[in-house]
Amino acid sequence: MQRIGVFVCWCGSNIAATVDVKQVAEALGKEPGVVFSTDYQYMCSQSGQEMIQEAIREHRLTGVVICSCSPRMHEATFRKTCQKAGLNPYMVEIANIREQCSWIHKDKITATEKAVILGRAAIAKVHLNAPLTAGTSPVVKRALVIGGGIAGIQTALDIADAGFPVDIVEKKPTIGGKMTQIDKTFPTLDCAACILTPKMVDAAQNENIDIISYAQVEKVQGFVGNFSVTIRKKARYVDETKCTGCGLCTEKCPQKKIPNEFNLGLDNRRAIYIPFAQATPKVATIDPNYCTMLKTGKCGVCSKVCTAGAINYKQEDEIITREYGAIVVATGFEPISMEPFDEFAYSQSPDVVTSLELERLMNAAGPTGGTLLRPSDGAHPHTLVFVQCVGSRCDGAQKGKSYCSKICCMYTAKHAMLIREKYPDTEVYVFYIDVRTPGKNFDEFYRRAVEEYGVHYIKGMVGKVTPQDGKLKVQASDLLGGRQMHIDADMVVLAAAIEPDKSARPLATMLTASMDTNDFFTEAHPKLRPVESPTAGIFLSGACQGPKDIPETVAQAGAAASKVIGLLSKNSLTCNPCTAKPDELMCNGCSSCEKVCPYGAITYVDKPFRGPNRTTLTRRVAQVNPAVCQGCGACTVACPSGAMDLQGFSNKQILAEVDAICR
Amino acid sequence: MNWTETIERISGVNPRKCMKCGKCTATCPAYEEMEYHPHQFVDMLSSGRVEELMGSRGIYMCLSCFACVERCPRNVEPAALIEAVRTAVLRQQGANHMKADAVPALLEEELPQQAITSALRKYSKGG
Amino acid sequence: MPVNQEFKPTIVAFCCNWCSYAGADLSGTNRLQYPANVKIIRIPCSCRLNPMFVLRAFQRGADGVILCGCHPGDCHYTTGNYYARRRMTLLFSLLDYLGIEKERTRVEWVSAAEGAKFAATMNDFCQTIYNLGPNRRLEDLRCKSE
Amino acid sequence: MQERVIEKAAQLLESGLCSRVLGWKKGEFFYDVTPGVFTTAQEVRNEMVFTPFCGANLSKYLIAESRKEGKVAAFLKPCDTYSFVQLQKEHRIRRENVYAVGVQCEGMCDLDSLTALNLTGITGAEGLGENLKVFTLYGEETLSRKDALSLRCNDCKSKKLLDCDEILGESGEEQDSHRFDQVEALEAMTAEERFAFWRRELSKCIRCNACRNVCPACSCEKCVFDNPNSGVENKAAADPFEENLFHIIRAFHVAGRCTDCGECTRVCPQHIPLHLLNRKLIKDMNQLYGTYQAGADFETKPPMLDFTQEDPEPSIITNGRDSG
Repeated sequence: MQRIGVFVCWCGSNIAATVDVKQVAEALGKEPGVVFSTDYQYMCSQSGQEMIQEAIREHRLTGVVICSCSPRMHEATFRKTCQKAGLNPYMVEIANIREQCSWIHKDKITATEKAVILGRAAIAKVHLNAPLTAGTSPVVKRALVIGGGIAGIQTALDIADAGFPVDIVEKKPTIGGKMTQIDKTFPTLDCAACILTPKMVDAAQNENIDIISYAQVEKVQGFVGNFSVTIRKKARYVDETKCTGCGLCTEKCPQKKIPNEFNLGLDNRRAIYIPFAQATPKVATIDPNYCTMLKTGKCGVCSKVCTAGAINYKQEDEIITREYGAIVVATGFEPISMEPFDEFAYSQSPDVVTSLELERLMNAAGPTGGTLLRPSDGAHPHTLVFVQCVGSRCDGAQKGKSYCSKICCMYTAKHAMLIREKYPDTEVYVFYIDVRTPGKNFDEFYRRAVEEYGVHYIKGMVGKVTPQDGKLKVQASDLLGGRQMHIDADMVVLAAAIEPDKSARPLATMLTASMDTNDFFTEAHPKLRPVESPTAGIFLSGACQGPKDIPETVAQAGAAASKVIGLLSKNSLTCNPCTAKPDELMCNGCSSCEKVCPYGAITYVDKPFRGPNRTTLTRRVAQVNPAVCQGCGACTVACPSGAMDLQGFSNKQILAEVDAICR
Repeated sequence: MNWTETIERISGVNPRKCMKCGKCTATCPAYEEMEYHPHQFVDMLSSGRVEELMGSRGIYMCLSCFACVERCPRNVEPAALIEAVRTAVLRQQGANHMKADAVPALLEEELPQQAITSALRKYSKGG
Repeated sequence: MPVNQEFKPTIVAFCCNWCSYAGADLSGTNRLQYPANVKIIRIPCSCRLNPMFVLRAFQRGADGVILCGCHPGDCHYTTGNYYARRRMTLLFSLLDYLGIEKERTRVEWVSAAEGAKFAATMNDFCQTIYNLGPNRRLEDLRCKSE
Repeated sequence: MQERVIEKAAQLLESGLCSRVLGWKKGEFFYDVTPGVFTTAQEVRNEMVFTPFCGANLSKYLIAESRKEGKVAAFLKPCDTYSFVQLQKEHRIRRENVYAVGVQCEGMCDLDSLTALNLTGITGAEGLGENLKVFTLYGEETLSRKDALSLRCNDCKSKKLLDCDEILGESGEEQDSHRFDQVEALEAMTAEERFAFWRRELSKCIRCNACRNVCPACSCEKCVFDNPNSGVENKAAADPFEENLFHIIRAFHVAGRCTDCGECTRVCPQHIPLHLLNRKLIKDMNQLYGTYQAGADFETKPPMLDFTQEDPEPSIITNGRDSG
């Protein structure tokens, strides 16, 4: 018979306020098998844990039930406590009488009654617990970073520094991400390319880093320490080893009129292109949708011109499958589409641009060679209107996002300052709801824009923009001035909200990492574990987890890298002992379980069994590999004879809990 | 008579959702004729200054073009609010904004018939 | 929800450890109230719920059983909730076929971030069960017909 | 056809190809044909029969027989071959130890179908090609076999003989049977009516386990109801609910594996229409997850061990759908 100890926690007043802890302890004390029952203010405190260890030794307890907060909080703590006192850690059960009882009921009697029932269920379960020992599984000493923006590069560099090999998979032909499209960065105004390209070159030359560009992740199998990832490297029709990046082909290609994604369609590129000068890897890529050679088989100018003979029209997509110990998601963000916001006439006039398009217009490598010119007539703009929070802080139901995109106030102040400094004769208006510049040296930066460069910050919103005879008639409200303003602007810049990269959704399903309603990756804990996903072995770096600027991204990239290094430095991981276990005597060998196992942890073997009157029968029976099994339990229900059972959550245990609850 | 509560009930508008961005006032074509502007309707409702709003002449200048409803990022619907204020005013005894005998003076040849009927609907109880 | 004295429904909620149990905790942290008749059993994944457990709950006098799991596509074990979805659909269809009120059983996908949805679901489900009244049918499916 | 079957069995035994033959043996009554294993040609000639009352599905016995030494010949009707394939799909039968002989079937009769034609004092019956000669105390009666077919043979789903080493007669085709009519009739009833129907039927159950013992899909080494640490072990029902638990759990365990051979209803001494439970699940699975016939082939995954991302939500049941 089990000797069970029950410990009811007050959790200060969190539980004790609405649950009569004394009565619970006393009621559970009378349950069969319970030899010790007490209550204490803070079971998870040092003295609380010592009390448990003391009770285990004194009363020779074989099972412990702790009525306290959610097991997701302190299950690990209490298991370690009991382990130190010599009790198998899996002989501990926790009744959640805080989040699922005291906090959600006001009436003390019902709450106490429920707490007793939950306690009884835990006792019923612990009666049937079996001591389990966690097995170990090897760790593959290689990391995978999905996404080659600043977040991905920084994470990869930090991991590589620690001596671990890491692969970067980047969807575009070159790494660098959004930062390569940015002109200057806040708050220091140093040029984005100047601080990014050295890191890109570092990543390219680092012998621990393998950049797989123009590729996407197709399939992810396995679990922490043992991921097997299938990557599709899209055909570039250019041999990376031969191409020197001279760019001759990109000048000779007859297909000229293709909108250049790198400059957001503001200028054109050829069918064979190198996105920008510092592209890494500096290799040309042929766009199959526009290349006449690939579509009709007539042309081939680039292969004639290419001195290195790198062009290969027959190149196929390449499938790479590799083993990884950890995966970091760094898929980054995209500005949202401005189509639904027709009041700003974004699709009616080329002079209404998003901030990212403005970055290209001001960038030396941009379509206008660095001088700010109006996309419509190429003239120099004299009045600019910046509109803040376009699509951010909305109702989120119909159009726009409910959250604040965090980076727009800073980059708009940056744009306003740069324009006023370079073209002092221009008037710059910024319509804002409230300016949010909370970072280090951020508010001083914003004040410089107002005080030193005379940018007109107006608290109010632009209601309507109507393009009329070459000018943009802006109608806006000035709430502090109590007037409606009508401005004839040359250009209107919309600070568009940002959302996660669209390719993140399928990736989340592959990685079983969950996403919130805005498609940002959900972190394991918003405050305590922001760079890990709830799925062990999957880490989050950069804007894929939420809107953030470059300083925060780099900080988070470093944090994610340190978590990965922490994981990869281990030779083996203790794996979850609550795995499936077949009862060979009852197993039919019908392989129903194997068909539902997501991890392929079940194999079959013919084993001899004692048959009737001393004959031996060989029968096909299932076998579970505890290192691969993750304990989901799908097989236990698929198995008709109930031969397959899950340790820690066995059929009998759950039935006992059901009985205790419905008694 | 607690007007704030009745107007909230009639209009179904929750003034607390307003983040004071001023986009409704920005798009309001009848801005010049009003002494209180759409973002102020919402603010006055939430700070209990409804009687002041009901007394103002500007509430009849609203063209109910619903641009403010269309553009409000928080779906606060100021137009529905001002409609409720007008209804509240009309519900009082003898508070019709447009009296029947005042109509002939306003008539003009090219004024479409529909304008008169819709004005009567908007400005008097009988409509 | 007016729970009068005589009829106190017993409702068993099977919650998957990764999503809906975390959702339940979140509704607790936000102090979102739902009736005390709901008692939660933690299972590793919604695919762990064996129809036997649902029938055992009814047999022992439960008035309603609800399974909460991760949204399809979100499952920590990739495919767990897809199997649970099929199994529960068939179980509910069979129970309905036997004439047992189909509102007594329900499946709800609740993610770890949806504390409010969890509380709302529990309130709604309790109200439905409360309106249905005690679970007579499953009890005496065996005794002689009139 | 009986002569051909007996000849074939004797020939298989004498040629030494098989050491045993699994077939139908004369039972005590004409309508009570029991499965039997014959080891000598002489036994076959005396006791083996193939009358219109050979309803028994022999594939379940092959689980044990195929594990023994030597080869066993088995005579299988079309519906039996579906169970035969399904059991192989679950690695329960060692195909190399079995020599399967498919037998064309005109549909079997049983005592109930005869008494339903209000024939009384029946002493014997004999199949004569298309029709059936029935000997009663009050003289002989000849009628067409079609009218006397047992319930499940009326809505026979397929005359196809699958995976046979040899076929006596021809292998027929699948037939679109209206086997779901009764299920649809039940579904059309209100919940109260359905409840009353099943309460009346299931209250007759005496837990003799005949349905479990005969069902080819219900062939676990140790059934969950016999296994003391399964948590649901029960021999006789302790409380009213456990009766239905047994039938619901059984229906669930065979879901996706039941080939709808109708044996459970044939052997039920209390004549409970148990097949209606299994057919309901088959109908649902076909409707929700695409038509699937258990045992029709070796590759397709059974619906309960498969999924698609677009499966309907369980609320399709609870919020009601046209249950037709």
